[in-house]
Amino acid sequence: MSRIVVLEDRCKGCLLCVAACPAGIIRQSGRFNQNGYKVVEVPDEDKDKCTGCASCAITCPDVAIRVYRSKKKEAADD
Amino acid sequence: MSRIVVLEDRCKGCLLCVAACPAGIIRQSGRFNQNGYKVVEVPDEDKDKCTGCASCAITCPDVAIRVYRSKKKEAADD
Amino acid sequence: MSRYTDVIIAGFGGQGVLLIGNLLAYAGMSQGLNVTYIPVYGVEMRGGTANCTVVLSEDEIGSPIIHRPEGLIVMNRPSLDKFQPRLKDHGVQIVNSSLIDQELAEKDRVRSVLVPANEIADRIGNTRMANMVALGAYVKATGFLPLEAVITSLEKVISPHYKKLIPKNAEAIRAGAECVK
Amino acid sequence: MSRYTDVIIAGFGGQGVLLIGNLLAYAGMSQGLNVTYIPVYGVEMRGGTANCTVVLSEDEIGSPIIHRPEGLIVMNRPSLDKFQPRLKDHGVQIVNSSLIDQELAEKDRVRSVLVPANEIADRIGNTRMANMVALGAYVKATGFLPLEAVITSLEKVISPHYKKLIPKNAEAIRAGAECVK
Amino acid sequence: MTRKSPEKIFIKGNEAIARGAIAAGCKCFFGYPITPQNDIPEYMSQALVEAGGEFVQAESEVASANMLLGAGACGIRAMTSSSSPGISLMQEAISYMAGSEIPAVIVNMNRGGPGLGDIGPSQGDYFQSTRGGGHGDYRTLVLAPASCQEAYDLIIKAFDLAFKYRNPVLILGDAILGNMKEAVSPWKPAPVDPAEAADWRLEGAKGRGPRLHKSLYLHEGELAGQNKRLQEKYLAMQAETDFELYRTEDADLVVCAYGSIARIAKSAVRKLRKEGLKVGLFRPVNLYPFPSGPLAELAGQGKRFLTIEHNLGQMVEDVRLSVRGLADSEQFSVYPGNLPLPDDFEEPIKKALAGK
Amino acid sequence: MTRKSPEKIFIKGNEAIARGAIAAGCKCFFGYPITPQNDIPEYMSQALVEAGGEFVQAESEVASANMLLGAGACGIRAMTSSSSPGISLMQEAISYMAGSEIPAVIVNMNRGGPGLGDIGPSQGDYFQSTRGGGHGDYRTLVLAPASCQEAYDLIIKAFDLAFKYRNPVLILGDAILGNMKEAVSPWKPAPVDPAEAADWRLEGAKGRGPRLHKSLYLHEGELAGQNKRLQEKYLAMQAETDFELYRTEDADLVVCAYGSIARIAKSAVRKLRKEGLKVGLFRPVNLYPFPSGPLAELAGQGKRFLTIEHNLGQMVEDVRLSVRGLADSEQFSVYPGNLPLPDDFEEPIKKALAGK
Amino acid sequence: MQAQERLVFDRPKVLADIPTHYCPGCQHGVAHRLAAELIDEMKLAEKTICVTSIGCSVFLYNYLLVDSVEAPHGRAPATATGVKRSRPDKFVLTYQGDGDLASIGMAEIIHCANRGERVSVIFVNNTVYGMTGGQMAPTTLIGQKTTTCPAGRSREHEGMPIRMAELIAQLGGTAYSARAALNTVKNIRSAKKAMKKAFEVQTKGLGFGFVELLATCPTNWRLDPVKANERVAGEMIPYFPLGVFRDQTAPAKGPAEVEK
Amino acid sequence: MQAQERLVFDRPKVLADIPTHYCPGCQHGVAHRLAAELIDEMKLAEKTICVTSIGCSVFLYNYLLVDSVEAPHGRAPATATGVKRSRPDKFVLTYQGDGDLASIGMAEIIHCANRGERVSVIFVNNTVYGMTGGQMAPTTLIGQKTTTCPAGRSREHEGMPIRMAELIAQLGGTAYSARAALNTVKNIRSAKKAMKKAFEVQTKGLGFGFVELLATCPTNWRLDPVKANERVAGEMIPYFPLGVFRDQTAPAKGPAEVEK
Ligand SMILES: Cc1ncc(C[n+]2csc(CCOP(=O)(O)OP(=O)(O)O)c2C)c(N)n1
Ligand SMILES: Cc1ncc(C[n+]2csc(CCOP(=O)(O)OP(=O)(O)O)c2C)c(N)n1
Ligand code: SF4
Ligand code: SF4
Ligand code: SF4
Ligand code: SF4
Ligand code: SF4
Ligand code: SF4
Ligand SMILES: [Mg+2]
Ligand SMILES: [Mg+2]
Repeated sequence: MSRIVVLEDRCKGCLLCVAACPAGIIRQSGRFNQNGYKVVEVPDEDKDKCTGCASCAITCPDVAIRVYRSKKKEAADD
Repeated sequence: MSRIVVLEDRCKGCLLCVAACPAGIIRQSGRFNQNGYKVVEVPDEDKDKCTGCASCAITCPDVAIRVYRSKKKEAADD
Repeated sequence: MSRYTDVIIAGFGGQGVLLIGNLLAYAGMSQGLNVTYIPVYGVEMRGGTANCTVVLSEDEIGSPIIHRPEGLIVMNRPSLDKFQPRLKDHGVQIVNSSLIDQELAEKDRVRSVLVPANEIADRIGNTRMANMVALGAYVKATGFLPLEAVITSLEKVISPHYKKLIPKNAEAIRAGAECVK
Repeated sequence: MSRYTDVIIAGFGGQGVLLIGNLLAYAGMSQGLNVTYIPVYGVEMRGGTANCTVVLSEDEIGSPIIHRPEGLIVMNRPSLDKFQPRLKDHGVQIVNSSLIDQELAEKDRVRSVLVPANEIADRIGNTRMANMVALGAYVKATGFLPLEAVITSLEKVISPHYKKLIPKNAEAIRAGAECVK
Repeated sequence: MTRKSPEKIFIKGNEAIARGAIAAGCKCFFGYPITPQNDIPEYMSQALVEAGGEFVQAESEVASANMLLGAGACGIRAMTSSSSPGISLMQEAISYMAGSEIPAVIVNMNRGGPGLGDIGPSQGDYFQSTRGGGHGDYRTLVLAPASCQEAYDLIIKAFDLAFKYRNPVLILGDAILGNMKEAVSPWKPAPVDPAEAADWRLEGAKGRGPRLHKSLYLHEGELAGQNKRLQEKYLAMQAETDFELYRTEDADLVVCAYGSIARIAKSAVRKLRKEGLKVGLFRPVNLYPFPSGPLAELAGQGKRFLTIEHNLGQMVEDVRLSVRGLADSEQFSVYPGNLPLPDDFEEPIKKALAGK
Repeated sequence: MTRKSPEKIFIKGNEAIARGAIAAGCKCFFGYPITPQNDIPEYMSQALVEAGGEFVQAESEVASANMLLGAGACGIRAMTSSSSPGISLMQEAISYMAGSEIPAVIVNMNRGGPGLGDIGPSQGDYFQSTRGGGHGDYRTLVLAPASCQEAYDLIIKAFDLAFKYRNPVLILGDAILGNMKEAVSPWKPAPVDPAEAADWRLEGAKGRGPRLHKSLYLHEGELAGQNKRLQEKYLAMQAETDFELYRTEDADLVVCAYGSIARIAKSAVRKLRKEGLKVGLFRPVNLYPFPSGPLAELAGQGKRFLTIEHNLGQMVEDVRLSVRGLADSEQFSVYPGNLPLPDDFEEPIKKALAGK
Repeated sequence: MQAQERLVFDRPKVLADIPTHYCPGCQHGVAHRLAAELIDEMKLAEKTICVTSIGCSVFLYNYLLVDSVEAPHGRAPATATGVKRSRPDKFVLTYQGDGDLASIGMAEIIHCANRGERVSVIFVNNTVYGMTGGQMAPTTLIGQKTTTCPAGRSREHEGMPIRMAELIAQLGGTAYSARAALNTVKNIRSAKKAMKKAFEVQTKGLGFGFVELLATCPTNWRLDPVKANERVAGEMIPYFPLGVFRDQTAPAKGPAEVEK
Repeated sequence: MQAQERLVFDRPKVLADIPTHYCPGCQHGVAHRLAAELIDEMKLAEKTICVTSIGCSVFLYNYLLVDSVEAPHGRAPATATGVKRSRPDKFVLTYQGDGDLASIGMAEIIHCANRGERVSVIFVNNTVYGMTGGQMAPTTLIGQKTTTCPAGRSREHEGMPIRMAELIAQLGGTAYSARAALNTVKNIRSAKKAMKKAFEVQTKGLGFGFVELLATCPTNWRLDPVKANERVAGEMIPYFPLGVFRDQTAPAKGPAEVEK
């Protein structure tokens, strides 16, 4: 299973990743970070829909997303 | 009969008119002007060969040539 | 002695601190005072905090920049941290207790007026008017200017386009003033 | 008193006045003198006249620019017109009588040496060496430097490429010197 | 000139300059963005165009200044504004304008330097402004407003002086003046005389010989002649010196400061006066020509001097030169990058008063 | 340093500068044509390239100066040369170099101004050179050779100073110096230490953290700190003042002049000495830092001063500031556009000697 | 499971692990990251000298962990020339905004390209002066309102937006010139490829490399970042076609051959 | 006979009847005369404001009897913008050399053209800095020796000569851009036609007009004037093709459609 990690202190809540995710699983959370930005998250219920495509991370101007891809998925990919 | 007048005090002896005259009738004279340039001339024997085409004058960077065209010639031209 | 006061107004970029600075300045002018207003911004204008300084004086004003002000309106925590230590002894500060832990406000050296500006503004129906609430409190607490001077100056800072919001803003100012005992 | 002289050398652009200025300077250096050489040109560098000033001195040289020189080499009429009035009383001028009407050269105030430089150069076989003829005359007339110093300096100013012309130039210098009685 | 209409408006120094320029009949603005003066072009891009003028955002400050030269040659009231690095880029063109006697108004909202520096206030460009940062001996008139009203008044004066002397005029402000709001009375000067510059402006050689504005002088003695004429003009400009005195009559020590710093110094002087110290303030409004005469007069009365500047010490040279033979001046610097505060000035004033 | 090899060559001041630069280890030349210094780039385009260096004809003087900034940031000995209008265009970049402490050598063969002026000699750029024509408080070292040999010597010194202080150094000459030929001993200084600038030059962050050269300082107090550091550096530079005295010991009047004009003044002084007049000459070799101390010393001995310049009066301010409290200086100007001649100086010297 | 996963996207090594000063959604961040990824991948970090310019991205030097020098506004190409000519063995990068490169710095970029300086230029076109608060840029689109063309840019008064990638492609020394955009994942991938080419023409000594990146400035466009991104597709790309306009390493391609 | 002849070629009225300072054979003289003829023919003398530039032609103002202002080196297009914006009713002409326009003045000419300033620019390309004594220009041909590229210009080190007429033609505000030559009678006639168009796009308010004129500098080329002229045909025209590169008054033509 693939997944993303949102580095919350880096997120500026721009929502570009939300628009970019082909799975449509990223959303704005209710949480503010220390800089006053509302950070994004993948809700638990959607976690398994992440394909590890990294579209979100590629789009993020603040390198606030780390993407982990499951080995299985990878093999399939290549 | 057409003819040119070389304004000798303006001529710088560059010889561009010599190269430009289709009739080949302009040549360097032996005369120096007050600025030390050898001026050009149309020798008497060639005077009647001038067509009044103004090629020399058009080429001259120093506006040192005046061209007169015979009326007859003009009529023929137009 | 001639009348003089100065105040620093500080908060987040979006909290409208520059607007109430302007409003206070106009109110001062309407009372025949000399006034200066100066905003401070960084190059890192991108978000962050904003603040401005207003000086009101019967005399010609020297410096428009004040390091140790007599008054303070702080709308958020970073502003409190930065400016509270610079407030003059016995100075007055309006602390937006909606966003600032009231424990942090000094009690003895200065007079701190705690105003839950966001809550009050919310109650009036527009949380963005927290700035007006705070200004109302400041004007009342200092008593330097009549509240009405501020209210009648609203038309100077609110563009004709938003004219219909003036009464609500006035209400917010009055509500702020009422907090101050 | 320590040895000093200065000279202005002037003529048409193509007459090689800068070259003999340089040559004279080298000759001076070879005699252990301090030397300055400065050319003067207009923006209207296009044709026109050229001149240079050479100062030769045992002492350190102050100004390299001389308004009233002790010596003059004038290769054409405009140069005579311009510089002759500036020549110091009792100064020496070499006048290229090939191109300048000898009547124009002052006779009493200064010493004018008339040298038909172009004719002499022509005779030697190269009219472009008129400059060398004039310089030879100047050196002889002033006696400030030995003629040989000038001749041995020729190699400094004539590029190796034209080395074979050195003897002819030397001949021209000598011929110029011989004109001076 | 009808001065001081009663209706006051509350505006930034930058806006005061823009409005004052339009009131003064400015017809063209050429400029390039730079903090802390962006309000000026931004205001002009709307209001000047509405007033029938031309606003051009130039490709650079080099271009701005050369556009100004073109408009000035046509006898049109035109201006540019910028801040320190941008003004440096204009030096060649300013030298050309001075050399070819073309009027122009140039506003410099001085920021911290050298190099990119910061965007805060500074007086680091005093030398550049008063000595001519460009090549050659030219001078520009330099006016240094200390309030928004004065910014408005002086830009109007700047246009008049520029045309009176056919010379560039500099307004030297800083980030404080540009960003501060104060009440300003936007009085309207008399409209520009349509015949202004009629005897020299370029407009096509109709019914007269061609006119030429240039700074190249190659014939013998020609450039020297032009320099002599220019020097005479600079001497004539001495008539324009303007300055403010504050409590100098009985002062032992006169603080010399200009622009925003003078205001802050005034606060300090006022405070120290309350403490009973005999201090006063001398504020040059013109930085060039510098009001040397009045300063020398104060020096003649036996006063001592302290120059306070927001730089490493520049105007102090003019103060010292003015009072030389009679007195000298101490010097106190606020480093550009630090904000000047009245409290900071008290110590040095007291020290200078005590005769160090 | 092995100085003064015996073999002398007879070259122009321009060529002396070019040769001296190569001897000093200059590796890059960036420049744009302008009279009267074209011999320098022309010589460099051949000789520097043959010596393995880089010659770039830049698109403008703005570009030249910014190329210089790039090369200097890499710790490479690099230079540009130009004349007055071109130097005006470099002011922004020079301010950046000073602010980011990047070494560079800049030659200005001063011509007549303002504007296009002429191509003859002038000293009209004294203020620009010594006060910083750019924005901010920076200073450049300024060296003013008076002979071809000194041109050669001082360009070598200029490179050393530029790297010693990490600061731009200006060579200020004029059309006389550039075009005049004299005998020059082309001595070779010791080769440049390969470790020069090793602790700060940019060369890729290998085995160390990244390095940065900048002049933007936005954090509170940061720019002030940088200005303070720079000021300390300028103070340290005072150690470099260099000057020449000629027959000042028993002089009543000291003529102050620099560069070519100093030579011409020297001729006049020498002549007047022969007439028995007690005059001497003070010639600053460094224009910044200006040798104030030695001048003040002369003033302390009761001497009087006359400053002779080929401009409308610029260095005279430094002379007056140097001797203030002790003496003053008269001033005599040759207008740029006129050629200075020793005869012209005699009258003013006599007048000043007579105490006018 | 942890053992079965691999970190496939993380911060490039040469990109400092600190927050940036950019506004939310500002794509300078994306451009920085792409540059950093390439520097890592091409192992250039230890030989890179970066020339920063004046604009919002002036602080690039705080983010990219390489040797850097700050050039005056518009002059980065000249400064880069000075760097490269004095250290031809180094990898020299400039990063410029549209005000910086296409307005005040026009002469410098054209001549740098024309001389064929072996440097790589990243040009971020956001149609506006970001740092100074949203004034008109040479790339501002017709009709676009800015603080200095409050009525919208007009062809009549301000002229047409300048297409830099095409202009640069015309110059003799240019080995590579392309335009890409940062608005979609696909375009970001193309942008990286283009940047790589622009880097390679330098490392291979072929000449000058240039990439124009269409980017957003949500703050000065007064749009939220997602809307701003939509504007790139809807308004910018139609005027500024994506594509490779010169490629000395390959036969020339027209616009539209790089995917839109 | 006298009665039967007519003066068909004489000095244009607006051209001062004084000798010029140009070297023998220098074609600045021809360019001046053509400009003067057009000013006469189009009756523009009384409304012309000429902006001269710094180069051998700086003294144009002594020859052309119109109001003039001298712009700093390279900045004539900016100065002309200032003139035209303040006096839109006037006819504004600039005259620039290749060092002036294509080197130091590159930013100004590009932006002036791009803004579509209603001014006409005569650009005299003689592949060299004439006034300062023959240094390399941006238009110096490959292999050409000058005093600052003594070994001959090389693509590697100095880059390719810049083709300005083509570059200017790309810009949005340009209404007319062409290149002509002054080496033959035929070409001089074409040059005049091109200049006329460049004047007309201004008088008609269409936009920016630009004509590049290939000209000789016998002095700095170290050729006699006739040989210099041959070089124009033999070396310059092959690299700098004659033609109209943009014409808003007519459908676009490629190079070679104006006779070589
Ligand atoms: C000589 C000079 N002029 C003007 C400025 C002010 N300035 C700073 S950044 C900038 C423009 C930035 O716009 P751009 O290059 O498009 O970069 P962005 O911020 O949009 O990324 C300007 C004009 C300056 N620093 N120096
Ligand atoms: C700022 C500045 N830099 C340099 C110069 C010196 N300069 C005068 S004319 C000229 C170049 C002339 O060449 P070009 O424009 O090709 O005209 P040409 O003489 O060939 O007709 C230069 C570099 C100057 N006057 N001003
Ligand atoms: S990796 Fe792909 S699927 Fe997963 S959250 Fe990011 S964009 Fe969505
Ligand atoms: S793109 Fe990055 S910064 Fe923007 S919301 Fe997503 S994680 Fe946050
Ligand atoms: S008019 Fe024609 S034919 Fe007559 S001389 Fe001139 S070129 Fe020759
Ligand atoms: S072209 Fe003119 S200047 Fe040249 S030789 Fe003929 S007449 Fe004389
Ligand atoms: S102003 Fe624009 S370019 Fe600058 S950081 Fe913000 S969004 Fe980015
Ligand atoms: S140098 Fe060249 S361009 Fe200048 S006048 Fe002579 S031939 Fe003409
Ligand atoms: Mg931008
Ligand atoms: Mg040319």
